[in-house]
Amino acid sequence: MIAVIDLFSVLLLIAGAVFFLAGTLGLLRFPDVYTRLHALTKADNVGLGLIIAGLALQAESWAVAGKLVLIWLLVLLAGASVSYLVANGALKRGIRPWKS
Amino acid sequence: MQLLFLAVALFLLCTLIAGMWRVLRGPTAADRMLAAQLFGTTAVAILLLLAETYDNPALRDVALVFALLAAVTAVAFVRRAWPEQVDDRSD
Amino acid sequence: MTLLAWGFDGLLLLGLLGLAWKALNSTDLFSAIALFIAFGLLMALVWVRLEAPDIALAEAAIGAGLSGALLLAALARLRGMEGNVTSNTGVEEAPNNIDARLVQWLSAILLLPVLFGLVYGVLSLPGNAVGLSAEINANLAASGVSNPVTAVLLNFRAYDTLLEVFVLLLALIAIWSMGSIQFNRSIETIGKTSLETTSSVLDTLVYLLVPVLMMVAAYLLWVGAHAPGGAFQAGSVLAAACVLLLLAGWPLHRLLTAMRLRLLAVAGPVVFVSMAAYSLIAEGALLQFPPEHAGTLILLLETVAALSIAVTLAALFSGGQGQHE
Amino acid sequence: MLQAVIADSHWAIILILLPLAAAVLCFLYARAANIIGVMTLSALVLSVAALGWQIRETGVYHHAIGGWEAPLGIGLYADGLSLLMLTITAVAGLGISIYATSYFKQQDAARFWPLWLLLLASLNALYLSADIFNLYITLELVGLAAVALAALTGGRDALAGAMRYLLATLLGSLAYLLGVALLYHGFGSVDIAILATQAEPVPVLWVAFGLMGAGLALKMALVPLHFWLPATHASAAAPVSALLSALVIKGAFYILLRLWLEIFAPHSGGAETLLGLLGSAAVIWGSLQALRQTRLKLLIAYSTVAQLGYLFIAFPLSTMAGAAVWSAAGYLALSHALAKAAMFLAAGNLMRFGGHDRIADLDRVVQRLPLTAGAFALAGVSIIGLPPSGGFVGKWLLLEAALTQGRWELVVVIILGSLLAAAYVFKVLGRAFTQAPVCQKARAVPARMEWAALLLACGAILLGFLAPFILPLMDIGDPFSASGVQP
Amino acid sequence: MSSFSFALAGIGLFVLGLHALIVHAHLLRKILAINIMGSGVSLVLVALARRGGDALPDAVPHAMVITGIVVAVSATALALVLMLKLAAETGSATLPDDSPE
Repeated sequence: MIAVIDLFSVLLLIAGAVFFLAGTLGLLRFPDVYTRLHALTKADNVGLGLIIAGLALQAESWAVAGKLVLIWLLVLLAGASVSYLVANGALKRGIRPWKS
Repeated sequence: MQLLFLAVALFLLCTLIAGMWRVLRGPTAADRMLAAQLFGTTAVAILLLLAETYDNPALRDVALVFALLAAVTAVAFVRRAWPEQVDDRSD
Repeated sequence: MTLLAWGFDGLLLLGLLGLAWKALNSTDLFSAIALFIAFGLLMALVWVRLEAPDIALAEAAIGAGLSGALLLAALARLRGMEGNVTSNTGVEEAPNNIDARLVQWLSAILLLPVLFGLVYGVLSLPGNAVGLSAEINANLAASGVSNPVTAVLLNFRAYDTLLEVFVLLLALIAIWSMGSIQFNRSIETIGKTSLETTSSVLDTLVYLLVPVLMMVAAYLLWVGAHAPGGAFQAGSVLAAACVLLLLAGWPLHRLLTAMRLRLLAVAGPVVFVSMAAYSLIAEGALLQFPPEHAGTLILLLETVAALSIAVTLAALFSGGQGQHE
Repeated sequence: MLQAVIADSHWAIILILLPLAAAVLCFLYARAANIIGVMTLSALVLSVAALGWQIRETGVYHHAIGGWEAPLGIGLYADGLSLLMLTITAVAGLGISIYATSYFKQQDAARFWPLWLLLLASLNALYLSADIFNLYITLELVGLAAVALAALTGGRDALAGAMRYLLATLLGSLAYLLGVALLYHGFGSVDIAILATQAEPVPVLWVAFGLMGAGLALKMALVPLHFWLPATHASAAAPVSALLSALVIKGAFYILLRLWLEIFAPHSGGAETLLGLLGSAAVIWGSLQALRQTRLKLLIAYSTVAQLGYLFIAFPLSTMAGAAVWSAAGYLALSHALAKAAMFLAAGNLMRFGGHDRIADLDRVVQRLPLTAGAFALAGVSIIGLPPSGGFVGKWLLLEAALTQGRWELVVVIILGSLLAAAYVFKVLGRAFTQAPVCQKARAVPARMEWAALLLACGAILLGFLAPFILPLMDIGDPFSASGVQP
Repeated sequence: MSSFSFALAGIGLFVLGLHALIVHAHLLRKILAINIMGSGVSLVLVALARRGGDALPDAVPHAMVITGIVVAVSATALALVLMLKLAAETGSATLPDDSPE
């Protein structure tokens, strides 16, 4: 029974790492601010969520798991609002979205 | 299990350093300021993994403060230090 | 396991030195500050690797958070003086004229022996550390707290912290004594009116984030007794909340009249000095806490100090406002 | 009964806590700043006297803060040397404060007093601390307060000078802190007494000494690193220039002297000759530059750089005749503080009256302010080192030690320094005897400002007569031979 | 061994900051250099405490570094305001190099 939880944790962690990789590749490869912003906040947040889920399984008490989820919610909130602010500011400052 | 945590932490650190390249090259100021956002998520993940690896609950508090402060720095950028005119237009 | 840890440290140090080099030698000012903020956050990771979570908290809150906000605000004000600031915004000319090149080479040559001397001095130290950890653990029980760093900061070397709190107060007095910077009024408006109206997203972020920041600050203050945390970290997180409110356009400096702001800023130092004087009379030694209720005294001291630190750091951020004239 | 009260109350702690509390009071109630300030200063002069009496009776004052003994806690320590420096700060500080009460308008006074009282508290804390990390924090407090005071006038030169001074003092503090880090990790403690017993000649000791020496030399503007001092001291307000020259740079010198005597002297390995060389260069270079100046306050600022050099000439002489040479240096520091404060205050009076400090057109001004001219002359006598001034006693003891040890190059430097000092003092005083039309737009100088400058100058002269009382006071707890240097 | 590598990195930061402090004219860069030097010194202070395996963690350097960080932020705030006042007065955020002869 214990091994199954460990197995799940391993899978979640690996998946989280993959999403982080996707986020960073997006950050490096995408052509303009908006797409990079999208890649960064979306991919990384999901990646973080998966890793936190993996860690929560390992957590020894519910309090710790609760704190992990709180951290994730905070990062989501911050990520969402900051990406809107940056995108809004970029549009106002005349950074045109990329066209192929 | 500890080995996996540390391995993923090392991997995330590599993505972090790679992300730094965008901060260096980023044509517009907004790209440079993504660093704070990048750190907000990746560093928080690294800290939580290290907290589990070294069984040190204090690191979770550090991760919590990280997440909050990354947002404050980003808002400081948006509200104050964003240069008026664009340095050079992205294509 | 150790190979991975060794790899982690190596990459961390490489990233740290690389960031520092780029932050100091980047072409334009804005990327220098962005890189410096990244450097501060990476520095917090280094403190985590060196098993110093207290410092990681302080570095994350003060080093990267508040310093970053201070630098960004300063750069904005510098650009606000657009008209007459010569070496201003955009890409500042890389120092490529002759004498700048000469200065660079000269200082590099001069600093090499300094570097080798320092490296030689550090490497000549014996292999195992000779520290005070034994004495600290021996007296930890009598200090009233179980977190050794808080015990050192607020009991064994409380005198350092007393002077420390006065350094912050001195910085505030010094900045207010230089008078408000004439143009900072115009800068505040640029942030709010010309480009963005007070956007509702920012307001919701502030409404949600500020209470969490305040709760985290109270938590850090309470947890400081037995785990990493304490007055400075709690004060700086509280200051981050005030800075966020200032950034969102809340007229904090009008809410707090000059005198109320001064009283808050002075509360920490005053409580510290009066407790020091009282302990001198009652216990016979400066800043001596009776072991049985040292814990509560330290918590009281930390609470008031955190409040003063928060107000002072926030006032340092807004710079120049809040005096009587 | 009075003796009992004086004997066992903690005067040292009052010297630290009182100005801190007064600074907070001035910060809150700016209107009463002048009264609070002068009352605090007079109380401090009395406390220093009581402390002097206490350590003369009961020997060195030691206090373990928080009840924690040395390696863990911080110790306060007051012996003859710290008593000397505390006296300098209190006496010169009182004179400058009386001057400041009528120099500053209400608005500037509200800014001056909290900063000056915090500076005073940090100087007292610096002279009483026995812990090198604690000294770092007091150094930082002194540096930041001095920078804020230097930037008080807000003019273009004052701000540039204050910025240059801030960068220099921060760099100095960081170098000093790195030295503290190396000493702590090399020898396991930050307490000076423990370091004195643990220190042995290993590379980390020399690297730490190099770092701390360079940091402190930068903070006290020893010649190669003096670039920031003249502009800052000249462009600051008159009482602030007096504070900076007379008191602030002596704090850094005190720390270097304390570390040298306690930790570094037995393993110095020839460092004192380097310090002596730098001191001689400071004397010659500072005096020559002072001679070249066309503005009075710049002349006095360069004279500070020169007179500081004299204190460093004591290093090479100390190997043979330890205690005598160090008390000579201490005496020089005391009389220089009073004389230099008087000079800057006199310069402030001249600027207040004539509106400028160009030496060439001072002639119309000097005749109209006899008290100020007298103050400048008396201060000049002490700076040059003519008998019967305090400066003469200090320089004579140094000269005597140099002669007995046959160090002719140092003898030449001491005498040349005095001659050059005479040249630049008479360059200014010469104006008093040339006829010139009366300057029209003169602003009256309050009597209190003139008397404050004159009293300080007379103090510098009076020191010459008080030598037999003050010199033994300096040797309480024999700070100068603690490091095994035979007197 | 890792504690010495961190200490050497601290020394590297110190010298890097010193070089930048000397070379760059813009005051904001000088203030950044001072901050990076401060981080370097703090790194040396804590890293050397962990020599010889993980003995009991020594809390004194940690307390010193926390105090150092607070001093650094106060000094930075003062330096920034002084720089802005100087820039408002002289129009350029660099030190006027003409010493007032």
